[in-house]
Amino acid sequence: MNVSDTKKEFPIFDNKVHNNDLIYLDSANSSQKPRVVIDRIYDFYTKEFSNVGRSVHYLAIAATNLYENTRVSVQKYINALDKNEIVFTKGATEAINLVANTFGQKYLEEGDEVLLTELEHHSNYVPWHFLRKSKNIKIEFAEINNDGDITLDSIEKKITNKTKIICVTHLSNVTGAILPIKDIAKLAHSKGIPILIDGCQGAPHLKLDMQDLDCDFYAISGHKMYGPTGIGILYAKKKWLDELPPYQGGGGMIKEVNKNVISYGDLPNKYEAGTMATAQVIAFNESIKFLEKIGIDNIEKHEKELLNYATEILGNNNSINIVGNPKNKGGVISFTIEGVHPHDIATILDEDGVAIRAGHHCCQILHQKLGLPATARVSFGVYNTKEDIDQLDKSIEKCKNIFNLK
Amino acid sequence: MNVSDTKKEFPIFDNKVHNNDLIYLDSANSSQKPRVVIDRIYDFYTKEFSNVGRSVHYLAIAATNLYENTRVSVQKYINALDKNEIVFTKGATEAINLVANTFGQKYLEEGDEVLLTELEHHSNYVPWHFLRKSKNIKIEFAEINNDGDITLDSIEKKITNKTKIICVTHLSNVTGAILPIKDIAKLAHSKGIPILIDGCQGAPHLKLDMQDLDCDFYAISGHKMYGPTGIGILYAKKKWLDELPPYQGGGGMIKEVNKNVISYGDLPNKYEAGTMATAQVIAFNESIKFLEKIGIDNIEKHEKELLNYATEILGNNNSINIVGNPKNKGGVISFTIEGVHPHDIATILDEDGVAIRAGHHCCQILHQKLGLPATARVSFGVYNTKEDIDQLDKSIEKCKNIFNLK
Amino acid sequence: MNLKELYQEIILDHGKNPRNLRKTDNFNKDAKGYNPLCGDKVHVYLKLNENKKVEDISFEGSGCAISMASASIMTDLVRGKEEIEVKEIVSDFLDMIKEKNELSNKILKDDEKTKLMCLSGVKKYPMRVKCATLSWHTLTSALENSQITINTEN
Amino acid sequence: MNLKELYQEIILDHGKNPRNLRKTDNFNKDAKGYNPLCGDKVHVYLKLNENKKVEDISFEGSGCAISMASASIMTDLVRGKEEIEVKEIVSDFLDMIKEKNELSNKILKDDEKTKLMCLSGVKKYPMRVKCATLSWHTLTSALENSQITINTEN
Ligand SMILES: Cc1ncc(COP(=O)(O)O)c(C=O)c1O
Ligand SMILES: Cc1ncc(COP(=O)(O)O)c(C=O)c1O
Repeated sequence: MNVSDTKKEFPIFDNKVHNNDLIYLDSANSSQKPRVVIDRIYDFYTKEFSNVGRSVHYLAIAATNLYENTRVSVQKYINALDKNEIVFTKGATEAINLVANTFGQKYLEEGDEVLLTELEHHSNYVPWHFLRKSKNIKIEFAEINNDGDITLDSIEKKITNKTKIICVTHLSNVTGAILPIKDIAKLAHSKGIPILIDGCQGAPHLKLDMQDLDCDFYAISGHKMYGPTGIGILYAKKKWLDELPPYQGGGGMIKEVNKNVISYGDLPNKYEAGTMATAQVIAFNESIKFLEKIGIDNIEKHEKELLNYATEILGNNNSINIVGNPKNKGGVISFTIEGVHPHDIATILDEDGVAIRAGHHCCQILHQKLGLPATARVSFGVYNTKEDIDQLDKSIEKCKNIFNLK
Repeated sequence: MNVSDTKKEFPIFDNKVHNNDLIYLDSANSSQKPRVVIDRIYDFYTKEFSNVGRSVHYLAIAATNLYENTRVSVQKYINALDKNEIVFTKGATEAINLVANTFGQKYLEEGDEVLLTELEHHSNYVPWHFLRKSKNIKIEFAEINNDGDITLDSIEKKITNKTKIICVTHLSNVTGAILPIKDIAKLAHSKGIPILIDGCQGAPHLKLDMQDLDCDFYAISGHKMYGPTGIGILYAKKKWLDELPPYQGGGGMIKEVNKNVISYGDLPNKYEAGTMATAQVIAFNESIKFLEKIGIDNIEKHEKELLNYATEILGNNNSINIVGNPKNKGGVISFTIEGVHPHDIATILDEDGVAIRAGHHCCQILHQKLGLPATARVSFGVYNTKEDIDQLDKSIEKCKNIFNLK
Repeated sequence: MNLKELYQEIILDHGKNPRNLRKTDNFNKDAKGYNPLCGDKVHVYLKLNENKKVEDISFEGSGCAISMASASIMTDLVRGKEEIEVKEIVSDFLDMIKEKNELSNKILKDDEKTKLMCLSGVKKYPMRVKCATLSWHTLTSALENSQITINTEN
Repeated sequence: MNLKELYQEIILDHGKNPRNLRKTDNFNKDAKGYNPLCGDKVHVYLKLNENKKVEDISFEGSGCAISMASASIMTDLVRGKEEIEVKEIVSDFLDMIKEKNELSNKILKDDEKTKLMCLSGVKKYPMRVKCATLSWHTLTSALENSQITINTEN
């Protein structure tokens, strides 16, 4: 598949928005879905639907196999050692909550420290905050430099002998900064500290190799990765999944139950209580195949080109201030226009069919640090083209006109 | 819509299983999906997809409205006072975990008691067991009588001044027993104890009126209610949702975040952290409309007829032993055949396209009590017909033949 | 074109140079408003005299053109009014934004109403209604002296 | 018809009247097996003599026709064999159930192999393979004296 043709694979672009073509520049929020994924959901429900794992009839057996096939596909895609290192959740937020809750229960005590960064999304902060309240732990934040970057140094500075886990984003959903995960993992492990990666923005855009990154936990959102809503993935090294307690309790995650004691199932069941998002997990296999077909190298290259092109165009616009200038950057640009509030920008762009996001992007810590109550953000997916950015540029001009800016 | 025509609304029945028509008698496990629901998912992804609540562009606004529309539909369907009493979860299991976790955090202390029944599904036991381990609470079980029924009396007997919450199923997924929820709520409230209803089997088959039942919490599985997988509902009286702490932390559920403190959003956001199962919630609105179109009275009547017919046919079969004989019973029949293990029954029936379930149905406590390691179970949905039961009967005969039984 | 209706000159002017963006000395009523999704914030300060008349009103905060303009116009129009009149204006404005086509109060003069009607462009932008109403809800809360932070999310 | 292959007379016979369904006196090896999804349980008891020969083997448990027949046939066939031979039979059986068409060990006699091949009908029933293999995995575990309960879910 040629990456320049991918727009055709997404039925959403056959629709008009306010009578204009849809220019979707909000993929960091959620990506659009390729036809293969949508069709898979449709086919599963119309031809093959059953709950997994629990019944021995034909449909149930087929569904169970399909469900487990996705686990193997994900395992291979991210190069995990064992298929049981893949836990399905309802989203990345749940994946991080799962780790914070179970790791917190087992390993954190009063006075212990969890090290985050100022770039973290609320989903990689609030779950740790819960432990601050319940267990009296401390939360430290590695600080960004003037470029909106997190360096290895800024992490190292905040590590103490109380640091019990380090939790960082792979790719900032505001500045686009790509963090040196591999180095952070090395540093952390040299001090015996596990690391969790919030991979929401990394997974759809970067090559994922768990053996190379060597992180302990990696959280993924399906819906940002050309997959259905309601599915996420927690990758965790097997030793952690073996050692940590279960997160939610219910059907399917038990071994034996009686009135006094309960023993829990083996992996992968232990962390998958209740009926899971069967159809979504099964359809997510198509998302993985779709990404594999294009090839992550092609995706990285394509998005880098878009980033460079957009940076040049927006950079040439005097009224625009791009937020952050990280050394290693993914397909996300946040910006402000002097004299126009980001929400007004978003509304005006929307009238032309250009969908961007405005606000704090669930990163209030970062916005406080930058002294900005809100920013406007464009973010790329496989379906974006240079023409999309040309239209963005035109619509920004319109915006300046309306606000009487030069 | 005439209930006898509903099979046509379900595309799955256009398919063959082992060259036979599919006779789906496993709805207590998960129901099949009507075309309107499947189409809604398809249309949403192909024409309208966006994340909800976070962006101000056209698609995001539309998705947010659709998402909130489902909340209102559910509110009306179950007669809740306020739309913010409806919390979307990934399933009933998560809904119960949410209550156990947050209620446990806030109100349970060492020595306190949680009262369940012997009919409970693991999903309404394991989450409470977690509190037994972490908080040293006690779990009591109201006992079934000889008919496999839970009476008000058996509940009353186990209430002590340490009982802090009573958690019971609405309709047993094994014996089909319908519990006297309204009376249990009255009894519990007269002693100042809140009650949680596991409504997994109640919601798809019984009239739901939260004002009439007057329960504090009611948990629902979308996928058993002709809805997509990956969505569940927690109904909770507003005062509880206001008082209890949040469950998962992340984007969307906060008000203000800084490095030291975090304040949480108002309802309904407080309990909906991270990107929710947007498409599933939106499509679930069609499930509700589908149920409303048929009418719950017609559904109850239809399923009662099927139950009576099946009970008569199976009851006339000397080899069959029906499990339990509750006074008030829903469309679930569990049975054993002397000399044929339930798994063998299920395999043989499956060859004829008859899908049933065999095992402990996530109710090990009950099976231990009954002295049965496993049972075979048939359960009904709107699409079942008397012909389905005739085929069931034939296939059971075949099963007896294979095992050389009279 | 709807955008022209939304961003009328008067809105752009008030948005850019909001009137009464300061803190009233010796205010005796105040309240905070917040929109958690977009981060808009407003803090309204009131000084009611012994006759329950608005001696001064001001606000602090940050937000988009719509929310700043709305707060600016609002504070301009209610200064000097009696508390009971303020309440009527507020509820008339909110009704207009929600459903009605015009303002029906007998307190404001015609040119004042025209000014206020400039905000009616948001009716075509459901997500922006909150921007226009935040300061008004906050004013109500200040008058009621309620301690709750107004949250336009719900 | 596949069902006929699955439920051959010999399976039904062993399923209904399992041989060696008891507990060996003075056993010196044992292990438990469990299938959490269907509730099948088996407990295998072994008595190895000083020459590492199976002096006695028995089992307790409950389950479907396939799992009971499999345990019954297994215990019949390995009695009297050396430990090393038992291991070979087990792995040959498991290979056959998984992928191979026949048994290749040189330990069992032809009629014994025929008996064992009666279990090959499960190959067409993926969900039932676990029923056929549970007791065999449990036997391995008993020989290894591992303390882990065998769980055929994975
Ligand atoms: C009575 C009962 N409770 C709880 C559950 C769990 O529901 P879910 O698996 O959808 O979370 C089920 C379904 O398996 C059930 O039948
Ligand atoms: C960096 C980052 N982390 C976490 C999340 C939360 O992911 P989800 O909402 O899918 O649970 C997001 C997406 O909003 C994100 O961009």
